[in-house]
Amino acid sequence: MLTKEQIAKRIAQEVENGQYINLGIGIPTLVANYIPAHLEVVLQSENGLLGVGPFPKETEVDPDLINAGKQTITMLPDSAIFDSAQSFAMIRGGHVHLTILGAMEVSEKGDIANWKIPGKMVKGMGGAMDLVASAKNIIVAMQHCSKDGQSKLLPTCSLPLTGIRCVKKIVTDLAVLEIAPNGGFILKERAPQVSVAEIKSKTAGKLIVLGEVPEMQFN
Amino acid sequence: MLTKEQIAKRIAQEVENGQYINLGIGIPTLVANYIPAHLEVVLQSENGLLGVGPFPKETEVDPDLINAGKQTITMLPDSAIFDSAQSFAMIRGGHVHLTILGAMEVSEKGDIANWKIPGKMVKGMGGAMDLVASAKNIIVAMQHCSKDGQSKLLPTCSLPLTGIRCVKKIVTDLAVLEIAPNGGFILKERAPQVSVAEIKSKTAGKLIVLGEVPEMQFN
Amino acid sequence: MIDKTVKSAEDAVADIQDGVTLMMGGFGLSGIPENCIAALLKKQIRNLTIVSNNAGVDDFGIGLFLKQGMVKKMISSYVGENEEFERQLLQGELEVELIPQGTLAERIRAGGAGIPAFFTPAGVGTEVAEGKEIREFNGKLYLLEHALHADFALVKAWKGDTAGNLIFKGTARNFNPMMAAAGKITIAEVEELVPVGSLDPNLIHTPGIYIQRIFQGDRYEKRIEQRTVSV
Amino acid sequence: MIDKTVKSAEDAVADIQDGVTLMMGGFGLSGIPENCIAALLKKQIRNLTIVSNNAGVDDFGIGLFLKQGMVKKMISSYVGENEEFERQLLQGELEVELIPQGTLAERIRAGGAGIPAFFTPAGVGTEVAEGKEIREFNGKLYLLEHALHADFALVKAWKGDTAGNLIFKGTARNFNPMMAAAGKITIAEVEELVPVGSLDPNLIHTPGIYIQRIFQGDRYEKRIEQRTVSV
Repeated sequence: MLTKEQIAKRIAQEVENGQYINLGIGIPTLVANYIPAHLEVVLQSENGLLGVGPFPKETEVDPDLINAGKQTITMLPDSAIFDSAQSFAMIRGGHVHLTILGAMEVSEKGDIANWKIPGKMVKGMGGAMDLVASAKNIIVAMQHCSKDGQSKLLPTCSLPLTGIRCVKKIVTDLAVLEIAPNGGFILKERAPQVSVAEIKSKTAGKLIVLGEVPEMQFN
Repeated sequence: MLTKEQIAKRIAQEVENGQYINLGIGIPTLVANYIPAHLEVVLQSENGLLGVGPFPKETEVDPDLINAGKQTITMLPDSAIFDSAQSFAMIRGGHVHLTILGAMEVSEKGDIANWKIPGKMVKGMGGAMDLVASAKNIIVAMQHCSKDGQSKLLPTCSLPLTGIRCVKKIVTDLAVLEIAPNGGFILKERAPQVSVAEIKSKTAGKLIVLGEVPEMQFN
Repeated sequence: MIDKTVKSAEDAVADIQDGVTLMMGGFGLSGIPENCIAALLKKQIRNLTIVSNNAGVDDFGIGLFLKQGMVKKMISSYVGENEEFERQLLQGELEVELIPQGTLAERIRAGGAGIPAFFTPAGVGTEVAEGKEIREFNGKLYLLEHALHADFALVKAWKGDTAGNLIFKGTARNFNPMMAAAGKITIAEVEELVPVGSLDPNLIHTPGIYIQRIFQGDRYEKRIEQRTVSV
Repeated sequence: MIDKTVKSAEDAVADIQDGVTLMMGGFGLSGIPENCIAALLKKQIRNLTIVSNNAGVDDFGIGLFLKQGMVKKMISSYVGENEEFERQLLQGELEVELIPQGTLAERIRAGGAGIPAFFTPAGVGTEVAEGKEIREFNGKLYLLEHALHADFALVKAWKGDTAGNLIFKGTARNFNPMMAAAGKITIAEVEELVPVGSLDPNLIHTPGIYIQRIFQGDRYEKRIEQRTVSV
């Protein structure tokens, strides 16, 4: 089973040179730490910044410079600031190449639920619905099962949806999976020491296993 | 009969303190010269400038600073530059208080035609359709009759329309007229030495005369 | 030059009454109109409808309005930092309309720009789509969303001149420029009020045409929600 | 940092072929991509669809494309400064779609912003409305207008960095920022190409995300259409 850091590390392997990337809160934020140094990419924060730099030193903290998670951040030499309408024009217009975000549930059709638990959590969707409706490539980072052991990879989502037929790839603590064009989770890679049988038993939606499934590789 | 300068001078009396104003090409541009000095107003140029200043001195000419008529201009201390989408957001959103423009024809309903003569002139409407569809107050500056003596104040326009039911007031070389809510040109003022009878004879649309019609006053 | 200066936050908000719709700039606590908030708190008005991306925290920003029971309805995209908010909502004391952040931004922009409605893909297939017109363009589904307007917009900028031209700083810009254009009356508070001619016309973020009143705020606290530093 | 620099105008336009749709920034002759125009003239491509507010003058700007018979269709708001244009149009050699300037600007913005369609009041009751959906909002009529896209957008800025961040100067900004966002491939030519870090992130007009190629142009003529001076 992968740690959160390992999930982030595996997702970082999906990043391509020259990409503009939006990272959600939680595990996705950690991905920034593992992007190979030879790749030139730009991180977008939907509150109005391209070129998100590292967290500031104590002396550099600026309340006028935060990310979408409200954390203090820094800028980079190629940074640009803009307003919220411009930020989502960028996202909606398909200019952001890759969106990495967390999820509570993903369905075998690529539907995603990550914003609301009826009667329990009413925080709001923030920018998630815009992101999943518009990004060209959406990768979900999440635990394969909930804390009480229920699979989060389902035939259909039980929670209110964030978006439909939008997720392309899922990286969990157990596996890397892709959504098949006609539905189903194609098992692409196993976490080290995790068997196909275990992944199968923990995937409530349709799991598609095509030949030998390799173990994830970490350099 | 008024000269073009006098038409501009009479229209300048309509300007109120604090207004943002868009001036069309031709007579409307002249209005800027007659706005009383005690009024603080801001001129908008739809190619992307608020705070249009006077024409530059020969040494100040800047090809990157033109008005919507492509004339070289200057800025003022309160000027702001923006792009074309922002410029028409301003216009469409009703932030410009007053639009003054020329016309080939105006109908008694307040329709205006000023952009096209079929088979003859195909220059395009520029920003005129956006302006007349959105401005709160539209004043037309024009000659009462065409060069061949035909009235330009008509029951209905014969030329392709620029906008419908939008003109509020018309200042011609003969008269000041307002569009009545149910249609018709209400004669508000006569040019010096011009009779109501003459205006009536030169107005093809319905002319409404309510009591004594005063002469225009110029200070 | 038109001078839009008012003396104080109190003067700026003097005619804001019960039941109005307010837009308030800011993302989290960054770029919020602190001085206008303080002045409104003193007025103790009620039944406000507030359009703001977030709802502040329990003891700062719009959270202070919630605590005093001033708010009837919140129109926001994310309100997750506020326990009082959640309590009022679950008790039925507060109406809430949650809107995808990009849709919220674009609806506000549309309000200022005279666009009554537009199509956007955010929310298709979700509860956000309920009751909305859905249309296909080039094989993709979109929802029809309508413009948002407000009686007053309260925005915060870094620098502003007496004609109302504004420059924002960093990510404190966020929703402020769109809201400035969407308010019937827009009040700008700035950290530094400068004479006209001090700002480069080429570098102005919000042209003065959108601003009806401007004043220099004082004692900006600029509270940080997630102070995150690197070691 | 991502480096989007190309060596020359010729390199930048190398893959622009017959029959593509080009957006070209500029209002009149102000803010037009002079170097890209010159490079395309050398390529002698044909059947172009050009989205540009104006069509240049007979011997400068897009007028030069018209003279060489490179243009199949113009999508513009005002083309009144060009005799060759009028001749080609009246002879049926050229297709023209005339669009109200604000609608043109907003359709281009919509293209870059992922908004497939929106409602606008411009053109209601005129021939512009023919064949378009009309809808009433709050007692006023609006037309449904659709987004515009282009295979390539050619824009001109004052300064730009190697990451594609742009700053425009004066009213040469005009249509350039919206077009930058609406091109599948956007080529920016700048008067001064600077290293990243030279431009204030707070004051950038067009963020680099919209730009695929950038180069420093040379010998900008910046011809003036109406040199009007005060005495």
